[in-house]
Amino acid sequence: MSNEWTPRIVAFFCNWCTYTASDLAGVSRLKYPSNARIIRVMCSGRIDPQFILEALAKGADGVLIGGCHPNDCHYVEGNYKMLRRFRLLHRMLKDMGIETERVRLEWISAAEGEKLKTVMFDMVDKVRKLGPLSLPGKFKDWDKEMDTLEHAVEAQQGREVAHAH
Amino acid sequence: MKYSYFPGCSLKGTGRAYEESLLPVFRAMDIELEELEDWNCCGATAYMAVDEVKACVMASRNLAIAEKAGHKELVAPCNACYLVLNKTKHYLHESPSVKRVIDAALKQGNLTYTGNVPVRHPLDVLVNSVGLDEVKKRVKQPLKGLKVAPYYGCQIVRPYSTFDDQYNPTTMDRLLEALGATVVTYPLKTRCCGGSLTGTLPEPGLLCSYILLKEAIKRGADVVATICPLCQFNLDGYHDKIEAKWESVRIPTVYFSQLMGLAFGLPAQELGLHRGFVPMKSLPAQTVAA
Amino acid sequence: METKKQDVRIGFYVCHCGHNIASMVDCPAVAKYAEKLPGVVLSRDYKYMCSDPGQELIAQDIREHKLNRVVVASCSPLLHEHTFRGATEKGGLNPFYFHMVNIREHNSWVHTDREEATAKAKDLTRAAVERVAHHRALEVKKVPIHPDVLVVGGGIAGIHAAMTLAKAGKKVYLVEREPSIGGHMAKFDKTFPTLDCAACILTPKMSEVGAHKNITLWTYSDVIKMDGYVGNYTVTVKRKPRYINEDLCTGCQECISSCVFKEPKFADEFNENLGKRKPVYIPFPQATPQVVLIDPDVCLNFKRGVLTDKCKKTCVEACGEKKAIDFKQTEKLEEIKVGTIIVATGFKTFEAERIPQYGYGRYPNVYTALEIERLVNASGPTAGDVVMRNGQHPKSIGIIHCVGSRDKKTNRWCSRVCCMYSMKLAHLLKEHTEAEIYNFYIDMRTPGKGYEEFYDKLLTEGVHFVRGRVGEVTDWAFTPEEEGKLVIRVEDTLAGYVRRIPVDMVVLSTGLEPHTDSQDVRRLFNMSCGSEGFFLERHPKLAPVNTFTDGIYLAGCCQGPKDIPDTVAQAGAAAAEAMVLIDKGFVEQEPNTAFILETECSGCKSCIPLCPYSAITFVEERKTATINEALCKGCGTCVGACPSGSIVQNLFEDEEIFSEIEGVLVQ
Amino acid sequence: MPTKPKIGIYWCASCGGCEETVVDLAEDILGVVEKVDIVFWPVAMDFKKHDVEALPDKSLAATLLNGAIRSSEQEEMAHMLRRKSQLLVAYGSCAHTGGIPGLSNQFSREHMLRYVYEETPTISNDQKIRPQLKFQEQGREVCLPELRHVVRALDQVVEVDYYIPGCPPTPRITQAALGAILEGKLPPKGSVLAPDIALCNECPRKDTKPTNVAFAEFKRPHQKLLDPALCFLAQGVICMGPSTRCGCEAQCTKGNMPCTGCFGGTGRVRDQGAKMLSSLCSNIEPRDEEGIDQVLAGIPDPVGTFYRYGLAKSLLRRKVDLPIS
Repeated sequence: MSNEWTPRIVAFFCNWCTYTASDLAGVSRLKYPSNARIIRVMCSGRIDPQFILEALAKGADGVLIGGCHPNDCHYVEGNYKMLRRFRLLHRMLKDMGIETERVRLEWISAAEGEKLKTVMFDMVDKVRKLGPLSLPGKFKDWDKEMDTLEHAVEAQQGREVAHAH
Repeated sequence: MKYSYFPGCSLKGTGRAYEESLLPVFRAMDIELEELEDWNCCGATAYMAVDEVKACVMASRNLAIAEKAGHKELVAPCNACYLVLNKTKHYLHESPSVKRVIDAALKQGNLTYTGNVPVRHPLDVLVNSVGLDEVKKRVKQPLKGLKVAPYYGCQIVRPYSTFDDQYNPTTMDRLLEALGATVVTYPLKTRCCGGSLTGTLPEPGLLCSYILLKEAIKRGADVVATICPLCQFNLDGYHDKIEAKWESVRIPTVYFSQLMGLAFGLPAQELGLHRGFVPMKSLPAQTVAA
Repeated sequence: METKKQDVRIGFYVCHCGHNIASMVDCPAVAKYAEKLPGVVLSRDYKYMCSDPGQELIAQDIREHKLNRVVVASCSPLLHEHTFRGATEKGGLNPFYFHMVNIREHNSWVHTDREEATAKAKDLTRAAVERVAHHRALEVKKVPIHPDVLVVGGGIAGIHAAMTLAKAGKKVYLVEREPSIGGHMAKFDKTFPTLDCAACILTPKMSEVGAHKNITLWTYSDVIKMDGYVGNYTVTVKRKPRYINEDLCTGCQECISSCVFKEPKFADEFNENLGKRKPVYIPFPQATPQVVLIDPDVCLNFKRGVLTDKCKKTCVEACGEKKAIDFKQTEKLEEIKVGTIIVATGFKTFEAERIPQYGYGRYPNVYTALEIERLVNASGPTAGDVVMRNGQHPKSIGIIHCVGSRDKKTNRWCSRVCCMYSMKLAHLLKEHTEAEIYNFYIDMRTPGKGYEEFYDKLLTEGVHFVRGRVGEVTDWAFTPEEEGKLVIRVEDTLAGYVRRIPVDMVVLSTGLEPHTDSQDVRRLFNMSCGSEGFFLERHPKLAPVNTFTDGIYLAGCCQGPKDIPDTVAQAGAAAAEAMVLIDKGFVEQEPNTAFILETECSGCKSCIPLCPYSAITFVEERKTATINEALCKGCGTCVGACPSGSIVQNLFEDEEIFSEIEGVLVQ
Repeated sequence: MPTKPKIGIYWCASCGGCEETVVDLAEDILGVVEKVDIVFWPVAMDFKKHDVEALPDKSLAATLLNGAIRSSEQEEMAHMLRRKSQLLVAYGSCAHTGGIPGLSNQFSREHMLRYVYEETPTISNDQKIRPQLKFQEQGREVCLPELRHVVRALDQVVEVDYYIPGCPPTPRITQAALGAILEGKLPPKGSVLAPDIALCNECPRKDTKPTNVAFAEFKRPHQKLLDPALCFLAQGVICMGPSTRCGCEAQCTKGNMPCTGCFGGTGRVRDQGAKMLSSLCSNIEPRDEEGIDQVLAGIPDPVGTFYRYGLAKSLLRRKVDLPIS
C-alpha cells in the first residue's frame, strides 16, 4: 500500500440486491479496488440523505448507493423513493460545490456481481480524478481564522486601555 | 435525400455495370449520390493481406475526406469496400494502437477522423432507409415470373452483420419480391464465390463458383442476383473453364440494381446488361411486352 | 435493559476462515487493532469462528468476561449472522447484541493487496464496534405459519413436491397453467439412462395427485397476485374458462367424438403441432384432470373467442344429463391463504429458428428433439412410426447437440440434459427406424448415475459420434449421394477435416431456457433471477431450494437446467423445507421492523403514503401515526423519510448507522 | 437585600428582530425587570463593553446572545460574554443555527463585499471604496472589525448552554425560558428550550392534510392563491413544518404563510434540510427520472428552501469549494 492518496468511499447497499451482488462478486472472486466501505441497509429507501451528507462531512470522498433495479425492489418501491431523493440531493450538492460524480446511485441486482465490479472501478476512477473532498480538513481550515483572535484581542485591548487614559 | 458515394475501383472497371445501373436506379428513387471527391483505394484484398494497418490507413483517408466534406453517410456498393471501410471504423473505435497510427497518418494530410460517418451498403439504404413501399411505387414492369437466386456473398455478413442476419440474410430477398420477382430458395446465399482464388488457385476457387451456379440452376433460377462486383465477376466470368472442368452452368449473374432498373422500366442498354458474359435472356413475356 | 455506553463490554473475534480470509487480511493485526477500540474488552483471532469450538468460544467468553456485546468479522451476514446470534444467545446475551463484519465476500475474496485489505478490515471492525455499542435487546417475533402450501407448476417437480407434502398430511394447492399437469415429462417417450417409459412412471403420480384429498388441483390457471409475508401469503389465482364444468365432467369424451368437426383439424399443442385435435379436446389420453376443454378460438360456437351460440352443439347433446358443458363460463378468481410457496414453473426449450443455419422451419425434415419425443411415442401423432414430414422413413439421421447451448451468440450455459437425451433419442430412433445415426457433439457430458455407462452402450449400438460444432445444415448437393438429402457440414475435430454428411432427417437438441415470462413470475413472487434468467437460489450450495424471500422455495428447471432425478430430488427438498416451517408452526421474524415515537410524532402524515404494505395508519384520537408491526416488513423507507426523525427502525436505528458511518471514516 | 441576578442581552449578526421580541414582552418586561438586573443591553441601555469587562467572571447569571457570528468583533464579544456569564443562551435562529446570515456561506467573502460595495444596483461607488480594517486620521488609528469568511452559529465559536429558537423567538417561549432560568428549572445542558415535536403538532391546518399526498408539482407561495385553511403541502406549497420544531404557536401558518423552518430541526435529526428533502421527495408522484425532475423543477433553490435558517449548522456548513483567503 503506497502513501499516495486514494479515495475513501462509503457505500450504502440494500440487503437484497446490491449487498447480495457484492457477496456474489466475492464468491465469484472478482477483483476490484478496496476503497469502498459497505454499509448494509435493508432497502435503498432506508437511505436517509443525512447519511450521505454525514459520510461526506466525516471524510468520505464519494458515496455510492446501490439498490434494486426499477420494478425489482424487494419492498415494492423503496428504490423509487431513493431515486426521487437522489435527484434533488444531487442538484443541491452541486449548489454546495460538491461534484455530482462523488455521489452515485446504481441499480445492481443480486445477479450482477460483474456490474458491481465495473461500478467500483469506475467510481474509484472518477473520484480519484476529482481528488480529495476532505471536508473534515476543510472544516478545520475554515476555523483557523478564529485562531488569530486571542492575539488580536490582546493587541486591541492594549490599545483601548491606552486610549482610555 | 443525399448520400456520399464511394465507388471503389471495381465499379469503375470490371464492375462498371454495377455503377451504370446503380446510379440511374438511385436517381429514379430520388436519392442523390454524390461521388466522393479525390477518393482512393479502399485498402481491400492485396493491401489487407500484406499490412492490415496500412490498409486501414488507406480506408481511413476516404472516411476522413468524407467527414471533411460534411457528408452524413457514405454509400459503398462494393462488398469489399464496404467491409474494409467498416472494419477500419471498428478498429478506430476499438484499438487505440491502430488509431494512433491512423491519426498520425491522417495528420500528414491535414485530415482527422472522428468516426461520425456511417458506411452504408446501397441495399441497406434502399430497403431500410428508403423502404420497400417507395421501391414498389416505382415499379413499372414487375419482374413477374422471373426466378431469381439471391446471392449475397461473404463480406456483407462476415465478420460483421450490420443490417441483416449473418447466416440467412433476407434484405435482397424482400427487395426482389417487391420488384415482383420470384425468389428461389437458395441456402448458399452467403457461401464463398471463390474470391481471389479464381485467379490464384483456380481449382478450389472455380469449384466454389461452380457450386453456386449449379445450385442456382437446380433450384430453377433464371438469374443469380448479386450485390458485389467480385462475386459477379467470378460467377459470370469463368464459364468456359467451369464447363471444361465440370459441366455447363451458364446462367446469367447480374447486379440487384440491374434488376431494379428493369423493373423500373429503364432501358436494358443503360443498365449495363449488355456487359455480362452470359447475357440475360429476355424477361418473361408479360414483362417485356411493355 | 439498556446498557449505558460506558458499561459496554465488547468481545471482538476475527475469523481466518482457513486461508480464505487470512491469506489476504492480517487477522492477528486486526485483532490487535480492535483491542484498543473503545469498549472492547477482549479481542481474538480464530481459525474457524463458525465451527462448534468457535461458537463455543463466544459463549464462554460472554460468561467469563461478562461481555455484553459481540462482534465477529468473518463472512457475509447473509451466511452466518444467524449462527453467531445463536452463539451470542448461548452465552446468555440477547442475540441482537451481536454485529457482523463482512471481511470475506466484501474483502479478502475481492482484493489483491494485503495491506489495503487489512486496512479495510480494520475500518469495518471499528465501524462495527462503534455500532454495536448502540444495539438494543430485541425480541424475535414469532409469526404463525399457515399450514397450507401453494405449488406453482404441475410438471414433475410440482407433482413430486405436491405429493410429498400431501402424503405428509399437508394441504396443497397445485396450480398449473396448461389444461393438464405433467409438464414436459409427459411428452417424453422414454427417460434416460434406464429407458423406462416416461408415461409409465409419471402418469400414476399424476392420477395420484388428481385423486389425493389433500391436493386442490387447479389446471388451466395462473397465479396473478401474491401478497403477505412468510407464513401468511394471500394468493390470487385466475382460473381460465375451459367451458366445461370440471365437477360435472366424467372424462367420457363423448363430446369429442360427437363434435361437429368429424376429423381433428387443429394443431395439437401437446404433440408439438405434429398432430391434430378438435375444438373440444383432452390434451393427451392420461391428462389429469380427466376433463376436456373447449378452444374458443376454433370452436364454431364462438367467433374469435366471443360466444355466438351458432353451432349445432352436438357436444352438448352428447354430454346429455351430465350438463358439463358451459359455454357461458367465464374466468374466475380464487383467493387462497397459504404459508409457503413452491415455485416449480419449469423451462421452455430454445427456439430452433434462432439458429437459421440449421434450417429449422425452412427444411421440413429438420426436427426439434421434443418433436422426436412425440414421433417415437406410441401414443404420439404417428403412433410411434417415425415418418417424416415428407411421408418417408428416414434412413439416416443427424442429431445436432448444443443447439442454443454453450454458445456466446445464444445461451452460454450447458443445458445439462441434451447429451443424454440426444443419446436416448439416438437409441430410440435406431430402434424404430434402423437408420444410420450420427451425433454431432462438442463434448459428451454424461455425469450422472449410469450415464457414462449409457454412453458406452450407445457406442456399441453402431451410433456414430462426430466431435464438432455443426456449421450448417443445407440441402445443396455436391455429390450424387447428397442429392435430395440434408447435408450436415461439420468440422470433425477428431479427424481434422471438414465433413459433409448427408442425412434424411436432422434432429436439433435444443437447450433449456427460462420461460419468456420468467421476469413476471419473478416479480410476482418477489424473487431474483440470475443473469441468464433462471430463478436465483439463496445460496448455490447451502440453500439451493430457498429464495431470498422466506417461505418461497424453488424446484426443478425454473432454477436452472437439470434432469429428472435432480428435479425430483430438488422438489423433495423444497417440500421438506416447506414442512420445516409448517411443522415448527411459526417463523421467527427478523425484528427489523419500524416503530413510531408516538410522543414525538407531530402527525404530519408524510410517512403514511410511503408504506407499500399500508402498515402505517393515522390514529385520530392521538393525532399521530402508528405502525402495525405485523404488517411492517422492515424496509425502513418511512424512517429515512420521516422529517422529524420520529420513526425508528430496529437494527437500523439512525444512531447505529451514523456510528457505522463515522466508524468507517474516522480513524 | 439580596442582589437580583444580573442579565446581559447582546446582538451580533442579526436584524434586530430578536431585540424586538424582548420589547414585545410588553408589560411583562416589567415583571422581568423586577426579578433581574439587566446590566448589558446595548440596544436599549447605555452600558459599555468595558463595564461588563470590569465585572468578575461568571458574574452574569445569564446572557441572551442573538445573531450569528460573522466578524472578529462578534467573535470577541462572544468569548467575553461567555467568560462573564454563568449561562450563555443562543437566542434566536441566527445564534442557534446561523440564521439568514448563514445563507451567505454559499458565497465567498470577496463575492459578498464586491456585491455589497460595488454591484448592488442601488449603490454608487465609482471608486470602489471598501471599508478598511485600519484607518489613520489626525494621528489616531481607527479599527474596524474583520469580516470572517465563514458565518457561524454561536456554538461554533463558544460553548453554549441553552438555545431559544426562532426568527424571532416568540415572547412566550422567551418568557418561559427566562422563567426557567430564574427558577433554575432547566433541562439538561445543550437543550433547545422549545418542545421537541414538529410544527404540524400545533398547526391549525393539521387535520386538513390528507394521508395520500403525492406531489405532482410544487408551487412557491407567490405563484398561488393560498387557501387560508388547507395544509400547504396539500396545496403543493413547500411548508417546512413537518421537519421544524414547534413552539412558535404556528404564527406563520395562521397568517397564511407556510413555515420556513426558523425553529430548526427536532433533537432527533442532524440536518433539518436533508430530512425535509427526504420527506418531500419520497412523496413525489412520478417514478421516472424525467418526471421526477419535472416536479423538482418547482424547487429552484433547494439550499435556500431547506436551509433558510440552518445552513451554518448543517452537515456541510458551507459551499465547500469557497476560498478562505
